[in-house]
Amino acid sequence: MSTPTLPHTPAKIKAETKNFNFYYGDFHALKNINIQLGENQVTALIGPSGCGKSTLLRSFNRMHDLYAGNRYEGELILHPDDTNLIDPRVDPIEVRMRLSMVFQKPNPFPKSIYENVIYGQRVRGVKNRSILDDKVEEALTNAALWNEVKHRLNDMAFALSGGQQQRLCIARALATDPEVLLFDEPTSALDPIATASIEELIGELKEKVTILIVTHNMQQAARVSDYTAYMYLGEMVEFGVTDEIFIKPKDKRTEDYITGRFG
Amino acid sequence: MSTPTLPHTPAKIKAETKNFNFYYGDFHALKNINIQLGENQVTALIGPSGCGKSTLLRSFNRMHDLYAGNRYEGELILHPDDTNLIDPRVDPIEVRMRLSMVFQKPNPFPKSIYENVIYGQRVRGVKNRSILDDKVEEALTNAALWNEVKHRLNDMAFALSGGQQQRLCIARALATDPEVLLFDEPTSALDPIATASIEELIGELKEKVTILIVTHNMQQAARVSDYTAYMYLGEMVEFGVTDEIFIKPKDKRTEDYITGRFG
Amino acid sequence: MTSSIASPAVRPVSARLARRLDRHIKERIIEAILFASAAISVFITVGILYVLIKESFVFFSQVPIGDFLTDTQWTPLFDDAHFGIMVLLSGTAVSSFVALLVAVPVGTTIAIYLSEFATPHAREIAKPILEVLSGIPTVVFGFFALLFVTPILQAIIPGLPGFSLLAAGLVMGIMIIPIVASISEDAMRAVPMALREGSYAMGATRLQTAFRVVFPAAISGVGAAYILAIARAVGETMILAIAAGMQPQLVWNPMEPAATITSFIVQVALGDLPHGSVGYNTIFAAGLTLMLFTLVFNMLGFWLQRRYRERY
Amino acid sequence: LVKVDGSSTVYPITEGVAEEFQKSKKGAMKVTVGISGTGGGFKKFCRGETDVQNASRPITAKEMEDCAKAGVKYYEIPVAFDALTVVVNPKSPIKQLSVAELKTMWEPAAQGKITKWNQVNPAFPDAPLKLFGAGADSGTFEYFTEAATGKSKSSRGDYTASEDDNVLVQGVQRDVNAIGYFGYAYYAENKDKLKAVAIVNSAGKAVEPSEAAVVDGSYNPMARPIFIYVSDSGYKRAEVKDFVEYYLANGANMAKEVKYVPLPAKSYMLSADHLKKGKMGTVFGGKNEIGIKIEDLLAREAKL
Amino acid sequence: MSLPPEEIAAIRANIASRKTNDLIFATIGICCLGFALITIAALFVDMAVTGWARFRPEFFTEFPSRRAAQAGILSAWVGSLLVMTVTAMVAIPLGVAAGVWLEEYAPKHWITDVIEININNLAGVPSIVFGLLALGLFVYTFGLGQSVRTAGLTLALLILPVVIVATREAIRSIPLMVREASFGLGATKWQTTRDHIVPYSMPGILTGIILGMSRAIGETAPIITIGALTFIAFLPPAPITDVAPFISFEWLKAPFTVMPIQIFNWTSRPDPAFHANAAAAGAILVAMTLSMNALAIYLRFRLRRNIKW
Ligand SMILES: Nc1ncnc2c1ncn2[C@@H]1O[C@H](COP(=O)(O)OP(=O)(O)OP(=O)(O)O)[C@@H](O)[C@H]1O
Ligand SMILES: Nc1ncnc2c1ncn2[C@@H]1O[C@H](COP(=O)(O)OP(=O)(O)OP(=O)(O)O)[C@@H](O)[C@H]1O
Ligand SMILES: [Mg+2]
Ligand SMILES: [Mg+2]
Repeated sequence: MSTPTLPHTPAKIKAETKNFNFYYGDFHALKNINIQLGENQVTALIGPSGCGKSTLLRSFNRMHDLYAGNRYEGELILHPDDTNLIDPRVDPIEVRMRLSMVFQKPNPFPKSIYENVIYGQRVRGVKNRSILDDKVEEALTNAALWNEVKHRLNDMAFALSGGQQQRLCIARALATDPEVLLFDEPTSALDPIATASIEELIGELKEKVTILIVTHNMQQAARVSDYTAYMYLGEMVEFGVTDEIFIKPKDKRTEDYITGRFG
Repeated sequence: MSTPTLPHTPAKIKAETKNFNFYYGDFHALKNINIQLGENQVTALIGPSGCGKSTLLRSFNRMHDLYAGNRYEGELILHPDDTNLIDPRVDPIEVRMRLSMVFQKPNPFPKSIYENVIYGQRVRGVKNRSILDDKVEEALTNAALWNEVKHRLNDMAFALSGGQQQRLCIARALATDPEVLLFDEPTSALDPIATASIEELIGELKEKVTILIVTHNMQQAARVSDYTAYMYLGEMVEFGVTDEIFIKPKDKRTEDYITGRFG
Repeated sequence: MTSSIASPAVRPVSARLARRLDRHIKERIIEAILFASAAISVFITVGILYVLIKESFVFFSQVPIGDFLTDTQWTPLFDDAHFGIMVLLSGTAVSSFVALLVAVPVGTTIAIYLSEFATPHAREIAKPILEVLSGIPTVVFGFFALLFVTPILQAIIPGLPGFSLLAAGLVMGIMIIPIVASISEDAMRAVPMALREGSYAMGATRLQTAFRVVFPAAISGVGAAYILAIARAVGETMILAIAAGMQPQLVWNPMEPAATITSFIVQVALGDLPHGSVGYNTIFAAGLTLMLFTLVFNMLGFWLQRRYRERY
Repeated sequence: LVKVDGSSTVYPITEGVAEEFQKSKKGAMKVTVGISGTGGGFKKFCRGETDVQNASRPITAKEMEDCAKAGVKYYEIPVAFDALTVVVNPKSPIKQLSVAELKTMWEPAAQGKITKWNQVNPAFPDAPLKLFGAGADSGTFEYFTEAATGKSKSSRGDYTASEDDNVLVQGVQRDVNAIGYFGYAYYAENKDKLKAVAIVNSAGKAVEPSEAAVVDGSYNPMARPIFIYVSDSGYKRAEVKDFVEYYLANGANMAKEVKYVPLPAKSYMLSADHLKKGKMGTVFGGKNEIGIKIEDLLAREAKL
Repeated sequence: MSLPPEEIAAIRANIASRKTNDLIFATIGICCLGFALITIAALFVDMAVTGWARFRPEFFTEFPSRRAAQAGILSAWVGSLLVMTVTAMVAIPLGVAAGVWLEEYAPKHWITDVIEININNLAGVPSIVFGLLALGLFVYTFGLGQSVRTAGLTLALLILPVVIVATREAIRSIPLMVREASFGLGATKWQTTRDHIVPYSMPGILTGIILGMSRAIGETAPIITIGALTFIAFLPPAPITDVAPFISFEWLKAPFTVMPIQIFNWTSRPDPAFHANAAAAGAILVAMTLSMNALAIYLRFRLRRNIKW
């Protein structure tokens, strides 16, 4: 809960969906979603298990394209280009280069720390060692990991602790200079201390990028986000400033969920 | 919260542990547990993930015997036999016939509904068709499933919905005429409506059997149980009448957990 | 299986809960039968080793092991007998090498294609068909090599003799493509989706994801596939017996005909050597050599496969 | 059940006889015919495992000893003549070879050394020499080595050896520089693919293999009689007796059919007579003889 | 923080070039796959064309003969059938029992490790070595002779690892939950195995058995090693007789021939007419293995669909 007085909807929008629908084959997983991600703000997605949080998040970088039978409908617009990201003419690879994702379980590649961070540059064909070195330092610094690993950049990433691995994955995402960072329950596999450090990091990162985060933990949503969306059974039940959602939710279902009456 | 005035400990004890310890190999998972299950009452086990709830529940029907390296210590007494269930002279098979278990995810056998319900009788060697037929009707009726499936007893159990499958598993457990029913998060895989029907069913079942239920959902514990035990890191932190535990927990850790301050 | 420890205060056990002896005994008998079935596999191995070692022992009491390992001629059944196993090993090595030269690149490419590029539907269809390829009787492959592939090769390579390690090795390679493809594909598919998603999320293409992330992550499984393929090539018999020429000479040139360990054994078996002659013992000595080689490869493959199983 | 095993050279005749025999008995009597090579077959025969032995050479002293040890007594019945044929690729310039040249090519000392045609005879082309021959367990191999190099089983080892003569046909057919040897029948079936080499006989004349040359004895030393051996204990069984009698009655036709040279009718009668009179044993005394003629053979058979 | 157009253009060019590589690789992949598939087709078509004239009903009902046109595969296919019967009767119970023991009963113990490593090893032992085992042990030590039972046993040992591995994989796919549910109702270990583990893993086990059998039916080398290259123009004694006890096991001791041996025999004849026979028999043998494989694939699809965990 950063600034005390936020407008009801974000002032400057970085990305938004308009009547967005998503289908896993025949299963209608997202129904008419409308959400706005404020630039340099943190937006949290909450809701009971299976409500479609991950599905929505993954739509933003076209992760669903990897699997057959998935279908998008409606608009998912990135600003300032004003491009509909799910337009078939848009290359998903380009989308993923601009909207980076951090997953629930840390998933470093079985490579060295250095190679992990630099992967996004490597696939772009960057070979210049000094550029890469700079990128690694920058990304690891921004991910608050530089000091811990700077002397062991050639160690395998698996040698790091869970929390460090997750920060490594964040560094990996940052090293591609994304405009939006997507987090899918980034701390659910971590212990409380690692969780705290990631939450703190998110607070710092929003200075540079726009963040969308899925979380199961309402306390976490309350702590890190500016705006919160509550989803239920594939619908967006309520979207608004985090403080308001948590203090005086408008919808009965949101209230039930937040007060723990169900779920 | 059924009866308004329950004694601090159950009046008539069906089963209890005395200084019960359990080890997964070297890992000391349960530490000096003392708990009493009141006859025809529902006892709930709550606590954060990994605290040992399932481990304790599964000790009651010697499920741990199935895996090598597990070790019980102390006493786990079933009344009125007054027998220590973990005594090596006790046959775990007899134990499991008297203390039946319902699992977290519905796990019917890939057989017909009829064969599922009757399996406990089959392993006892019961072959008489009319006895079996009666048992099926009785168990399914008690599990509130008879009306829904009576015309399709020969259908595969997988054809049922999740909630029906879970009730089928309850019927299957009931068909062995158990004295104690052990539930391990029986509704966590179900939707709210199915959950409500199972909770209602538990309320009815306790007329006939003693029930021990593990749940993650504190509201559920509050709704269905007479006594509640709060566990933390393998210890039993607090045990008492459900109302008291939820309204004025004695232990700080219990209070933190119940008020959602952690977990 | 029982792991409980009695409580200090010994409580009587009620009759309804006491251990039932009849049940216990019945279970034990069944367990013993099942165990015996599993243990039979060990007896098979012991039997194989016993037979091979026993006959080889007789063989080595007549042929110095030094000659066996260093002689460069293999004429065990002739008047002037030589027993240089190197001759047969060279044939085996060259033909296996040719086979792997075909099977490894083609098989790996197919594996990567099926695991990372093909639609699930195409994979479901292609994989079983491929597996059928490895199920075709090798005697059929042998004649395919001799009557179909060799003439084609001779048209391409003018000096190629009618029997050659090349033709046999090529067909053998085709035969083991499915082994390489199928096991490598399994290994690559065992790589968790999370790693792939991580790569795609960085903007990688399929090929980049396949080569930079999936293949390295699956490397030990892929290695196991290669090693199983080697073991299979080394042990293959009929194709070589039919198409490679059975000419025991020390060669390193695949364009020559040559005998391998396996083809020597069938050749002799075809003539049905009398029990108890040196010739008879020879095939067991050759068999023992073969067995030792495959044992080493199998162990290596097994170890690799286990390693990748443990990883995820 | 009549169990026959042994030489692949004799196999085609015996197989044909067995087939007709079983047909004539309407399946009441059964015959199996294996191909173990003459040497392999004799081992079994002398252990009493088989009733009839196909042999493309006479029984050896060692084998006689084995049989004696196991108490196996036997009748020796010549059934046909075979002409060992040396063949080359039809495109090859080679027309005739002397025994000495064959020896140069095939003797053990040649192994790894004689690798070109012109090493055998400077008149021959400067081309690699590709050898194809019988597997070491066959009577063909034993006979050929003895005929060519003077010592049974004495041969170089670096040639393509096969018990399966068809493999040899294939080999020679596909390679201009190849030379191989096998029974006449295989050549006869593949006349269009192979060229038979004339062999310079003891009289110094180059003779091509043919039925006539075999019968008149001019195709030497590469013509040889082939036999079946019948065990005495087997012969006491009705089905073996029937089979052998059938063999004697139809062997000549069958030999012709499968492109062997049948013996004169007199010879089959003589054998039948031996069987009737219980004349057992061999007329060769454990030695293989090279270049034996039909008349000589008959003369000896009569003496038994 | 939008990108300038020229930078976007650069990114697009970069993506395009990388995608070209994707396309090239996919093409190579399809070619490799096509190469393998075309080989099967070539092999099959080549044989079918060569042997075309021989596909007549009599081909199945005639014994082998020295006259190619009259020769048939009666004794060969009957022999294959009988040998396969022995193989199945030995390999299936042994293999399934061993697989069940390893998955359900085996304690964590060095003996278990030995057995497990050993089975993995056996799976890789060349078939010719099994032939040597059979020759040294069954034929000479046990005196079983060159009979149907020797061949059946040899092939059974050969495919035993296949059956065991298939059984284990099938059992492994059964969730722990099913076992716990069964034990939870008071079933004993054997009851759980008999009522659940074996029935639910049947599709996988069947698939493994069929694949193993399809391998065994084409095996040549071990059968040659035990010495079965023989002219056989009769059938083994029938298993059912008209005198009590009406069942006879004499056929187990009978000499035999099998399809691959018959093929091998025919191809080694001088007369090319026999090559047509060999091709025809080869095509039939391949068709047999193909249909067994197809059956296995069908079962895998079909039966597994019924049970979804
Ligand atoms: N690959 C898929 N195919 C079909 N349905 C899917 C697939 N993935 C998810 N679903 C379904 O879509 C719905 C939304 O799933 P999603 O993973 O987005 O939920 P979630 O809100 O992220 O839940 P959780 O909190 O458990 O992660 C669920 O009902 C789920 O069962
Ligand atoms: N088979 C096992 N071997 C070793 N340790 C185990 C095993 N099963 C559980 N544990 C450990 O024992 C502890 C208690 O586990 P248990 O499953 O009883 O927790 P729980 O309270 O039921 O948690 P949850 O709410 O997540 O189900 C945990 O630390 C767990 O890691
Ligand atoms: Mg999710
Ligand atoms: Mg639990």
